[in-house]
Amino acid sequence: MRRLWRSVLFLGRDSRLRAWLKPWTDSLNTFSKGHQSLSVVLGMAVVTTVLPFIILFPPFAGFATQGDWVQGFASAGIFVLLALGLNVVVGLAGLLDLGYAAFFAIGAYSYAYGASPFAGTHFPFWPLLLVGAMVAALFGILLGAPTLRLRGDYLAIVTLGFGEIVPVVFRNADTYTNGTNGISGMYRPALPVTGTFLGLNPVPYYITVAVLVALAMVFLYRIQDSRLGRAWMAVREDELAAASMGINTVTTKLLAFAIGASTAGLAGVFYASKVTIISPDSFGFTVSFTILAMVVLGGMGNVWGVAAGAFVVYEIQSELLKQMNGFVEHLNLPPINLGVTTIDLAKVDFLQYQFLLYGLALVGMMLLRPEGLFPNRRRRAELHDVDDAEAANQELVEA
Amino acid sequence: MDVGTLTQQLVNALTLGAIYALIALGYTMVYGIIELINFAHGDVFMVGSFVSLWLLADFFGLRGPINNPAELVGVLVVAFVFSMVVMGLVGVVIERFAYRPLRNAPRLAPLITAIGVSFILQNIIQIWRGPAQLNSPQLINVQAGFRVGSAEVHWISVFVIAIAVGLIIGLHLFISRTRMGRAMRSTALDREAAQLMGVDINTTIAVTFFIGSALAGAAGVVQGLYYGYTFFTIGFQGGLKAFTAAVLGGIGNTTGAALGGFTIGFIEVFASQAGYANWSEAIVFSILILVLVFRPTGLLGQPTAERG
Amino acid sequence: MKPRPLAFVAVVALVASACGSSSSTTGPQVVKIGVELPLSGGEAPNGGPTLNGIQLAINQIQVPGYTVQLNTQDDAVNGVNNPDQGAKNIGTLVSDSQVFAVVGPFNSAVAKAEIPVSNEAGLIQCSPANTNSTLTLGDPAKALRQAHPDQIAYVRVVANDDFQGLADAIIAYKDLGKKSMYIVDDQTTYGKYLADVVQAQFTKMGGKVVKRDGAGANVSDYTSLLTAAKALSPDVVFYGGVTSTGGGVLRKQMVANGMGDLPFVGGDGISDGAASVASSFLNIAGDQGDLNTWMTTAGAHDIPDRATLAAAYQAAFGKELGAYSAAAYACTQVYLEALKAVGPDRAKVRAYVTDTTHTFNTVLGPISFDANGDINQEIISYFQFDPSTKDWKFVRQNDPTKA
Amino acid sequence: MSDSPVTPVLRTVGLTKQFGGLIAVRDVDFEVPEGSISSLIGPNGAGKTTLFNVIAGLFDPTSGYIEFMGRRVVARPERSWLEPVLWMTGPAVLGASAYGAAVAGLSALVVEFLLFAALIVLIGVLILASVRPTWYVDGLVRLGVFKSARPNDMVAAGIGRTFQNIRLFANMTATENVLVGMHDQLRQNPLDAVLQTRRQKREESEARREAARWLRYVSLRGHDDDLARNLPYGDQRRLEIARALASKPKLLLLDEPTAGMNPSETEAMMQLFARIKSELGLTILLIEHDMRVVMGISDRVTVLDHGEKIAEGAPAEVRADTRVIEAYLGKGAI
Repeated sequence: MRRLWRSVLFLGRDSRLRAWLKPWTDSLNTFSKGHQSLSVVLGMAVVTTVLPFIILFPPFAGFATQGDWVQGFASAGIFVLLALGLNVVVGLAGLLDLGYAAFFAIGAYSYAYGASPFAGTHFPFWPLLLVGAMVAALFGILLGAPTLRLRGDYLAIVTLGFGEIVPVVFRNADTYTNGTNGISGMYRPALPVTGTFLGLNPVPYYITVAVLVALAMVFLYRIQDSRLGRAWMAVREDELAAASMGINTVTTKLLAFAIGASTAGLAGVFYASKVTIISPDSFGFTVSFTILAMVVLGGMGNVWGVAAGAFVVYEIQSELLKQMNGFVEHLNLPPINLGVTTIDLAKVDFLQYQFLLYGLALVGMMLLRPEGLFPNRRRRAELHDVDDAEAANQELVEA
Repeated sequence: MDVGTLTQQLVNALTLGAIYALIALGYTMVYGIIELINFAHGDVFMVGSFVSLWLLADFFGLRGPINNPAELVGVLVVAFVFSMVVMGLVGVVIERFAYRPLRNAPRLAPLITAIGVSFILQNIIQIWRGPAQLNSPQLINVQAGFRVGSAEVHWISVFVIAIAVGLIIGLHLFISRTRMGRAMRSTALDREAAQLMGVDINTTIAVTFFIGSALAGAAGVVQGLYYGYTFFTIGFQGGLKAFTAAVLGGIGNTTGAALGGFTIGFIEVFASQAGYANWSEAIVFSILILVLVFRPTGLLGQPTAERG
Repeated sequence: MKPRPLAFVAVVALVASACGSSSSTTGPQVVKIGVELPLSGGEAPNGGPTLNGIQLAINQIQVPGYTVQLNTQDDAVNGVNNPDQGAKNIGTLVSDSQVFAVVGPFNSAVAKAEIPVSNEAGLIQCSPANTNSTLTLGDPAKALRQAHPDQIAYVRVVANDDFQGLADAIIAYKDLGKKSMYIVDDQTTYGKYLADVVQAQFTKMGGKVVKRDGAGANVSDYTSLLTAAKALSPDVVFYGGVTSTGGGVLRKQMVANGMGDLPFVGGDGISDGAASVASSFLNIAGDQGDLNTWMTTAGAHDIPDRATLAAAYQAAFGKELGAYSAAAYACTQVYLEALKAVGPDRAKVRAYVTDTTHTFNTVLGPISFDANGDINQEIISYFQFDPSTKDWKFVRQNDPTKA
Repeated sequence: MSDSPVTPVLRTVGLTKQFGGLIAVRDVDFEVPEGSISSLIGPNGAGKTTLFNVIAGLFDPTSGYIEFMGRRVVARPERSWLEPVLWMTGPAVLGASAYGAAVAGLSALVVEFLLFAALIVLIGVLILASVRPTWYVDGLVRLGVFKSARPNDMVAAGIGRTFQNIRLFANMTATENVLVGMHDQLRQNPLDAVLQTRRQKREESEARREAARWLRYVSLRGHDDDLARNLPYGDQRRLEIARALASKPKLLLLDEPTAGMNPSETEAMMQLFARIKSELGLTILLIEHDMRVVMGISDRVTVLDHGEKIAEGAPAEVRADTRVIEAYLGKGAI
């Protein structure tokens, strides 16, 4: 059964497809090993170019038009950024953060203060990206400094608390945040060539977010292979031994927090500039959870995996489940006769079952593939026992 | 604030705290034994309130207070037993299918299934009873009570506090006095060692889930009796607060969970009294963060010795 | 077992054929009205009846030469209305070339994300439910129309909260003659704004607000708030919010805490049917809580032919008319009239609808829109609970600024 | 001991460690002379590993202190509540004066300035508290907040260690394990990593070369890219030593380095220790049960029993000590 699912997900090591692709993947691997940043940029470029065309074909074309898809991809990019940032905290440093949306909110409000009629300011978008990231990082440090000494689960609840506090503050500090109304009419980004971005044309946003994601990925890959990245891994593996090897665990974790938060800040700024309205209700617990689910489903610790996980979950949530009704009607399936009752799928309102399907997807995914869709090799080794670990080792040697 | 209002608020705080404590116990028990933050627990409480709603309103056809004491006691006993057993079984089923297969997976995997289960439970209830608040029969007349000075204490409050305290004491006795309780404690301390000593781990964990979920079921009945309504989203916020209570008290510690529940009840009530109801979550969580920063194991938690 | 690639291919083929077969054009031209409402999760009771109103209108009214269909988009993500999703949905509707006008959104926060997009595209939106004043008035509204400041593309058929709040204050101060008020809002954009207006107007009239609390959807225990408020002895309570965030529960707990005798006033958020309707405000508040309650709705109750509309609605959907079904019906009527007059050209429809000189015949009566997109008949309807029918009883309707 | 021929690298003074009611280490004074191989022996439960952990900064001593290279080591909070209180006082004073200024009717500029200052001080102190530069720690020691060091401070001071039950980073490769050991030696910062500065690239490649050198030094060949968990037991021990050596310690703490090894492996290990001493000039302190190792390579032996030091001296002296024999074989043995 397990084997079957692995093949279905066509990512298992035993699939024939994989064997067939091996020569190509091998040479790709060698290339990416030597030119990591370049290969990330190239990879993102390929993905960014190909995505808008893939969706011209069925079954994707059945859901929505190309414009809608690209619009959705631009929003999905926000979540990819968020997942990449959370991956640093959860996947690399092994800290459970349940209030990650707070930093997203902080980034978004930073943009609102920098470029909205409410604040009466209009700074350009690009430097504000940096400002938002820095403000979020600062709050990450402020939260982390006193709390990172706590044991894992206590840290989780502290972050959860922080995630609840931030929207409450934004909601109630009316004078500064316009309260529940939120801040609207944010100015859109502008570039010398294209002029101000338009709400109707998702392409500039899409490209911008792709560039941001590519940058974030390059940076994260580089950090992962540095002193700090190794320290994160060591702290995750064995905090005590890590400390005994000279790693200041608190500073190391704090940096994970700060870098994770700054990525969320970046995403927040972009989000605010795209949606042009932010309100405290957009940054609740559900958002934190969704991002966490994206990271875990994608495969903690693996940059590409997490990005893919975020993308897939976002598309399921906001495209597939939403368009399910129309899609099933299109299929023209005959009613299913169960004897006692007949189920006509075309008449079922799938919107009603959205949560149920999402929940089942989460549970099923975890039961069948707890290491995520695209697991980090090390992480998979932790999960499966010796034989798999040896295989993983083998892969490492080959790579 | 006059003495009457103060007394009244104390009673309110105790009542609210009692409900939080009941839910918090389930969190803390499950965490104590398998170190899983069972995010679906809040929704078990929510489903419990719907199960008791079904029993009382649809099955018994009750609408309002019952005035005959004997009948009232009879119905209440049936309601509590039914809801607790049903929810206990639901808890066991959830454990069996969503958590047990992942017992050796990384810690985050069962957390995600917990979130998934939470979504599933909410959606099932939403499909079953619709996405709106529903009236729940208040069997005990909520206006009946007695006066303490200038304060009005309602019998329902006394009842809720008594139920919670009774169940907490019962649970405490169960854990400290019975064989199963000992098995639970030893499993919590060291699962492998317990297994070697002949403890059946699967049964022990299942029993833990049964008891924790049954307590949430009891809290669900209380929700209906005390507030007179239920809603498919109450599990989420109630669960969050209860979880906070469990951590505040020292997670894994049942007495601590009760203490944490009452503490949060007090904080919320007095935040409301002071006119900061809209800030109450921020206040609760700020206090939580401060407590954890200065006393990292919670109020009653034992510091865990690190093994070098 | 082995994976079955054939099944996958079959599905793909099926989809492909399904897509191919749907594009045949003969007979009347197919045009679409976009619908942008929250339809799933906890939002379903809001969006559902509104969508039904639109459906009913296009079923009943034929425009010669055109087949009018709907392109329906849901802006709820994880069961809660979501501005980002709303903006995306408007993008989707804009890119559907058959869509010539949009009915929606339902929530003001979503509207704030959508107005800039529809304004940019010149695609007209008509909201049957947005009452937040800042959507059409003042600097905040200007900020939403940055693309074409002089070409509004958003109108609404309900009066804004400034009018409704004034009407609620009038009920408390003038009708009931109460002087000290306790206000609870539900921490939503709608509830808080309405409560703010009531607080300001009540104070202006000479009343006193003794306490003001905010308690969101997550609050299920109002006991402590009520205990604190009781000590200040208010003589009227106003609730700014909707039933699902706690209106009925608040009233119910007022009864339990001995405050059931106080009159209770609310906005259109608690206008959701008779006591017999499950989950309505009156149902949750309970028999003793129903008494002494007053409520207002934005828009005229005495519409020319309410009974016929309600009957048709009942026949089509088996339910009572929703709070915004008639308004959604009216929005659709406006569009169908524009379609008949100028055809399905977006720019022409937009210009036709926003032309302040045009008057539209709708179920709400003859209406027109002012330069900001607000409806000309800013009528508020006043209701009071009627113990004999266990339902809201219509008292009167007027423009509260002129009353 | 005052009559040590060489200056001590490490000296504990009245060191006591208590866990609840159990006193694991009681009032131990001992010294490790520079350039020596010293052993710590004693029956099971004598408190050897506890003493190690206190020296390595894992536990605070209940009383007493440690001197390393003639300097008392401190960095861990003694009155942990005091540090946050200190964080808060500055901002609180500023905040209160801002409030006072507002009440006194001073200009809004003054009030805002004070509030802003309070915020900046708070942020500054929090950052200091998490980064903890030496001067901040020194200040805290003066105020009585801090006591002993954290493990990473001890590594920075020059103490490397291995663990009794191997604690490698199991899912990292051998090279990566050693690179983690070099953590304190590397000077790159995250910005270097992000921008891939020339410094970063040079340092990384040098570090990798050095890591390979350390692996070969402990005779681990051809396993550089193997995951630590997949190495054979003896190699894991060696890898742990390589990892400890990579931090360039002056004193190396080895906790039962030959446990579970056969005689020939043990022999190889002993040779390694001798090389470390002679070639690298390190001082070694080891816990050992195998008396052949202890007697074969130690310059000095300290015996613990029930947390107390019962004998100390050259191997031969200790072997003859009656209390030691008693401790090992029981009272009746004499």
